[in-house]
Amino acid sequence: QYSDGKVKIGVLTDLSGTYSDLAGKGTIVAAQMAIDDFGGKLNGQPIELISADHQNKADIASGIARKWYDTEQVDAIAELVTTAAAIAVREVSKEKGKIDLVSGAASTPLTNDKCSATGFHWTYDTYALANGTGDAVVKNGGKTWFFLTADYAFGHNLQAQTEKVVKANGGTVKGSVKHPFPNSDFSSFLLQAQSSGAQIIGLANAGADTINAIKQAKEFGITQAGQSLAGLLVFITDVHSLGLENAQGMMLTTGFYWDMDDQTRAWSKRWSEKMGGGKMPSMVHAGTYSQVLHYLRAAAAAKTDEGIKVADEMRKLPINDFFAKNGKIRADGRMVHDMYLAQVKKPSESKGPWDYYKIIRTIPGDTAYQPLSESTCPLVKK
Amino acid sequence: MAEPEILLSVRDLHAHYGESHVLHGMSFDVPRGEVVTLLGRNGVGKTTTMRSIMGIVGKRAGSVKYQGTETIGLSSNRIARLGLAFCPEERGIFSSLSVKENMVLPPVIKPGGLSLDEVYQLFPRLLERGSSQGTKLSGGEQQMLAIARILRTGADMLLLDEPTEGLAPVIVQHIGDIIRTLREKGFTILLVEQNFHFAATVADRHYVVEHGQVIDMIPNESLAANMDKLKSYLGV
Amino acid sequence: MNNIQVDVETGKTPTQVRRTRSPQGGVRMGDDLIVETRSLTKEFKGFVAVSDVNLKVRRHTIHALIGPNGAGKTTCFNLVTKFLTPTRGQILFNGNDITHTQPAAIARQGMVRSFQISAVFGHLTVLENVRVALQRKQGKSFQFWRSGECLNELNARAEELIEAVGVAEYRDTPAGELSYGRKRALEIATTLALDPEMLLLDEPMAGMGTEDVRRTAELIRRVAANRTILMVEHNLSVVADLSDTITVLKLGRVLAEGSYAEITDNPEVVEAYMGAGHGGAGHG
Amino acid sequence: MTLPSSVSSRQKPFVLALLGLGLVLPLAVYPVFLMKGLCFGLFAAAFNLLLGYVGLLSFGHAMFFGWSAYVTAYAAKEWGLTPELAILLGVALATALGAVVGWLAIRRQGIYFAMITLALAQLGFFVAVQAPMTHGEDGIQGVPRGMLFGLIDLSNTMAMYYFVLAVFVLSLLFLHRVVNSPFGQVLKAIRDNEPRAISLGYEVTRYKLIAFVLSSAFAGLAGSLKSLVFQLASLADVSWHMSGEVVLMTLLGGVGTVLGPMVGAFLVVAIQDFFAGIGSWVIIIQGIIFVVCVLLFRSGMIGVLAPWLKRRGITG
Amino acid sequence: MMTILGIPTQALFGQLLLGLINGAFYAMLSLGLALIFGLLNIINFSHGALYMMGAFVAWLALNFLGLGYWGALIVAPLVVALVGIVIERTMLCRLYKLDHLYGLLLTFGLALIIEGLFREGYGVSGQPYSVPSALAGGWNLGFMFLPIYRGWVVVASLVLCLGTWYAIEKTKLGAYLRAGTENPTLVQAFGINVPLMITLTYGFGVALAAIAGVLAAPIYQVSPKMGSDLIIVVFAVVVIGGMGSIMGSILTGYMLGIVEGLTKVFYPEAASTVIFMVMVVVLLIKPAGLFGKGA
Ligand SMILES: Nc1ncnc2c1ncn2[C@@H]1O[C@H](COP(=O)(O)OP(=O)(O)OP(=O)(O)O)[C@@H](O)[C@H]1O
Ligand SMILES: Nc1ncnc2c1ncn2[C@@H]1O[C@H](COP(=O)(O)OP(=O)(O)OP(=O)(O)O)[C@@H](O)[C@H]1O
Ligand SMILES: CC(C)C[C@H](N)C(=O)O
Ligand SMILES: [Mg+2]
Ligand SMILES: [Mg+2]
Repeated sequence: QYSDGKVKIGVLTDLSGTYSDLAGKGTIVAAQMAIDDFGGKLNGQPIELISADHQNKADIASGIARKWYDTEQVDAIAELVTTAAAIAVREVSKEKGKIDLVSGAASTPLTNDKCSATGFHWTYDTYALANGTGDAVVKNGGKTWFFLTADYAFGHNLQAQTEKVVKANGGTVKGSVKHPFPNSDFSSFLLQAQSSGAQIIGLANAGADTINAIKQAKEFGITQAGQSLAGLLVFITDVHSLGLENAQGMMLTTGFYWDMDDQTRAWSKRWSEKMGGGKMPSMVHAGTYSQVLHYLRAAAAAKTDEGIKVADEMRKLPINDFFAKNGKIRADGRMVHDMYLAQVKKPSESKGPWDYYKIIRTIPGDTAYQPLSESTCPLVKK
Repeated sequence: MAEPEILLSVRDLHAHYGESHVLHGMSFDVPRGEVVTLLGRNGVGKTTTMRSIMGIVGKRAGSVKYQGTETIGLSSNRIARLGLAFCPEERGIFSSLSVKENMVLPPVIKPGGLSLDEVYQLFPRLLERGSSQGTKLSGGEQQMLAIARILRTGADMLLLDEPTEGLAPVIVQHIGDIIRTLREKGFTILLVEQNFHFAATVADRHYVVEHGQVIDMIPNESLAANMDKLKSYLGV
Repeated sequence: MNNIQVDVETGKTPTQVRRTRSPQGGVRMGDDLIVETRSLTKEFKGFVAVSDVNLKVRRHTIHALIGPNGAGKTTCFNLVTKFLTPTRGQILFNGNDITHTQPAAIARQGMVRSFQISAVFGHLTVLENVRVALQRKQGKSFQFWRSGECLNELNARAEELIEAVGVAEYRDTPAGELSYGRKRALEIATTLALDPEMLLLDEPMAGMGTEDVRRTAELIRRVAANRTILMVEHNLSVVADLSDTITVLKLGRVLAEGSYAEITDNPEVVEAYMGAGHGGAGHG
Repeated sequence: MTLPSSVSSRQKPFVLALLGLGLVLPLAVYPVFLMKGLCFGLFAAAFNLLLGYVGLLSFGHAMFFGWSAYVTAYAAKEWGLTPELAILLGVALATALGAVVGWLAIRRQGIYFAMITLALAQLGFFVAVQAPMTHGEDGIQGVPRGMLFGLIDLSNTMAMYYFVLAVFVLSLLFLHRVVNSPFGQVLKAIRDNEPRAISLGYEVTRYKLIAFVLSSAFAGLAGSLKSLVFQLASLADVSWHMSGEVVLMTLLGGVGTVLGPMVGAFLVVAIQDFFAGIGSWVIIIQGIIFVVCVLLFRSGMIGVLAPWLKRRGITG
Repeated sequence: MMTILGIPTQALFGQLLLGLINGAFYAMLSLGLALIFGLLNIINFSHGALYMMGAFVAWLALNFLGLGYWGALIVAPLVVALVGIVIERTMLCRLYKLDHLYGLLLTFGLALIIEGLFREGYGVSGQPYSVPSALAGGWNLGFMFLPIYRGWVVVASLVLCLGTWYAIEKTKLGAYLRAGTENPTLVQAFGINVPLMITLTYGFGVALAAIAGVLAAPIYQVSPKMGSDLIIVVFAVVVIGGMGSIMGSILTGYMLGIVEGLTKVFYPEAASTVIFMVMVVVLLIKPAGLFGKGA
């Protein structure tokens, strides 16, 4: 039974702010591709897409979500970069019994105390990042750490997760500094990191902040002097804007890389053509495609667009597409799939535009994500 | 004696402030080397006439010729460069400049003006207060400064709008002396005055203004004879 | 004003009172001082604008303050009304020391000033200008919850005042649109609305045409009936005509004091202020 | 800036028509949108009391709006207070903050006043970022609307709407009253010529302070309402962008008019709402609208409309 | 090792120096802003956007014209000044008689448009711009490693600021500018072409912003947001220095850079707020700012 004779998906993302490159318009394109690939119709009902800009603000996000549910007959909201916006939408979705599909936001509360029966977290999270990059770096010998942390929920969350991993692997944390968000001049913080003597400077921030920190570390000769940077959340768009010269050698954890196999290359090429401008998709773009496609499949199987029923169906169906191989959704809403530990190529290794990563290893989904046993989500029966 | 050269000739001058039509066809002449006054009650358009000559009124029409050059349509800086200098009724002292800076602000546009020393000789008080902020001067001192600063510029024609307002009698007399001195030096002066007793001591001729028009011209020598007429014009 | 008041003590109308003491400038008229300054001094960054001035203004007189430009007259005004803080010295009003009182409080004690540059409330109508002053005494000014209608009870008095200064026909015109002379008149009406004991007028005639000067002088004379006025004015005929006592300032100090006749006989004053051919009284 | 005479005092029928519109509009227009407009309209009206009638530009009004929103949200969510109590608490805080900020700022003028209010608001913002109770970026989410007076269930959108409308109308009437009260008359006088007002015996700082406190209290009321409508109080509410937005709304609508701020608020909210879907172009379009408004309608929308309304008032 | 409040003195020196470098940008930007406010009585909200435009012009020149850093240092200010002149001639010049709020609103709108267009065109992540080879590398000062480029920024900004200050305060031009602010009509009636002077001043003010943008390009990313992040801080600098005081805004720029730098050490979370704390304190004690006249 489909309400009002159609299925409607809303992509709510950052179209104008800091995250509009790594998410933004590209996620709308990705969602539209999913709808097209699904055939544009769901059991004879047309599938519609609408989108809006939440400017990374919780209040705007919640306002739009409410309006979509109330007046636009939207059945599911996808993407949701920025944790604050994602949580705001989750509150509304929960109240209205509708589905939210988080791709861009990173923080783990989305699948812990903020979890919901109709809410899903798709592409990556801070736990997986910490677990991937943190673990790899410590095992490569980076035992002592100093954190530059963006002073907001996501940064705190990412630092905390990474600290846990570092300590669990026998490393120590020599200190940390919380920098304002956003921030453009990192020289002072880098100097503090330098004088701490830590081997690794962990960047618990994202986007422009990470980019600037990395550039300036190079400028101040921090890396030459023997300390290494660990970007805990680095998107391919960040690497692109840093340039390989600045980014080479960096380890990072990602949920997707366009140049992994034929499927990923094929999809990415299609996406790139639709986007124009010779860009390649980030993991958030790919994740959005995957989540929308999975939602449609589940809605088709459930033969309804009623939130709870579709959500149940989504948990039942396995996910198998170019983005996630053997992905599955857990009780807490986490979509568990393989993550990849990658290293940024040297300029000499790169054969063309956007040829940026070497995949070092695959981190199997089961070990990449927070074990269900640690989840504080009330939906998880223990 | 030959007819004196007409330095400034105003013909059928109209001026507006927004919607309100203030000058309704002013016409008068200022011969070179004379001191000419505009007399009239409050609000008849004396100041507006001066502002129109300088080109700083919103809308003006008619003809104002200075040394034969038509100035309607010129911007005020161009008009000033022809050799006119204006001392406004509200004095226009700049608070962000010191007294000294106020003094030297108007650019010298031609040779022939007074030197700074000469100016200070006329107004010694301004030298004493030179470093003070312009608008911190007393009302009367500001008036002196406003007159003093345009004497340096070399303009041949000075437009003085109520230069004696708010001045002590002794200074008023002093200003009278200065105007006479300037006249001797060859300056041409257009003067607006409320105090026609004062005007009588300095001027060559008087134009009486009413309702934005010149309604009469009284040469100074026949002022005494025309006193009753003048008093009735001015409502005294 | 129509209701000329009768001096309680003498039973004479104020004009009569003034007559009786005017000829000698009333210097002997005793010690009923309304304002007194003691060694009043004001320095601006090392420049002494007012220096050691002892001013004594007697009740129910018109006291003029004259002097060359920059002598410190306006500064004295500002000090007495506390718009400036004196560097040294003391100010007494009705025997109370007001050296440390706030300007608004001084106004409430009955000493109100006008400004050298005309001061009206440009966006308020003529009637409202006067009502704002009346309202202060009415005591409702903090009542933000009351309707403005309650101010209408002041209209009658306000109309009386604007009638008295001759601007009644502009009752509902915004004050900003009045001509200069009428603004000054309105300012006086507003000041009178406070029914002050003491009025300070800074160059009330400045910039007025001859006809307005005469009208305003008349007005000042009328309102002086049962008040004290301290006035700065350069128009000597007005000063001669109106004032009981004149204080001449020069370079911040008192140069001379006395009646008009006494002042004009003082060669120092003539030299510093009136100038050689002081036909001053003839002006206007 | 000029003070166009108030439109509504002479035009009761017009105001009644507007009120009628307010009553039936939610049947046609999405009520949450209307509520947002009303909340911001109230915010702008409160701000306008200060800018339009005292001539003080506060660049920190988000502080009152935002902190009141936080307190209301916290009280409703964590302590389970009824909405009216939660709002009261928020407004009380805004009033107190207003008294403190006003006391510090009121002696400054022009740009300095604007900047000191901005600076104090930034300190308020800093506290909001750091304090645990505000939950940083996430804000206080999922605020229950609760039962008004224990009787009316505000989670019903229509109930909420009429509640907001009632508060809005009463507040606007009150603000209108303030402007036209004896107190308002003194404010106008102070604005025109402060030294003269002092010389008449008015303690101008006291009047300004009262106006400031009133303004912050109503800004707070608007914030409290907003936090209940959207069930969310967040950093956006206390940031300088919000302070800037209210300036925009007021200027766009028309400073010193009763209806202007409301019109401006609805305009801005509608632009944001209408163009939200087109991404970064929304910002460009917003920019173009500001530029056009400044160049074409300097006195604000109402300033342009007022003569037209007046004409209608005369003919009809 | 000596320490102050638990921080080694050596490290503290480093932080002071870094603060000074940031201050160099504040000084350049607030100087232009103060100049424009001083003369046009307009609070130029688009100053940040034009700073960003300066950086972008440099980047575009490099990528599309092959014009390097040094060329950009000349071309970018010219281009931006031209844009500024067009803005002034077509829009701002209609606002001078109005309250300066309208100027604020208009330039705010322009800032949104300019920023939005660059974001549409080039995304938000920012574009890389490398340090010119002549200025690459750094000096080891013992207590810190100082990139040569940052040293150059400080020197360049000092020269620009002092030069501008001299031109404005010590020459006749400055007196015209200040007088023109107060009473343009009268100054024009003295024979000075005030509209031209105003236009050129606006052009010069935004050209300063553009130079700052080019100087910033190799340090920060060239990104559309780089200006709006900075603008409020720069306002604060101008106000703390005292509106209209050229020297005030220059000195305050450097000083606040240092204060901010120290805050980053002792209480990093407050680094972006400390300027407002300073502003509150300064305005309460000195109502017209540190170097402001009057009051
Ligand atoms: N800026 C203005 N806007 C509108 N009307 C004005 C303006 N300035 C002057 N007026 C009007 O124009 C008329 C002429 O004014 P003007 O100043 O020329 O008179 P005036 O003869 O110089 O008077 P006064 O002796 O008082 O100086 C007056 O009625 C005045 O009200
Ligand atoms: N705020 C101030 N700062 C510095 N100097 C000042 C200040 N106010 C006044 N002065 C100086 O003090 C002196 C006295 O000024 P005041 O205004 O009292 O003169 P006045 O007697 O009223 O003159 P006038 O008749 O010209 O109005 C003047 O020389 C003036 O320059
Ligand atoms: C880095 C971003 C894509 C994620 C965002 N900062 C968050 O809060 O989750
Ligand atoms: Mg005049
Ligand atoms: Mg004086």
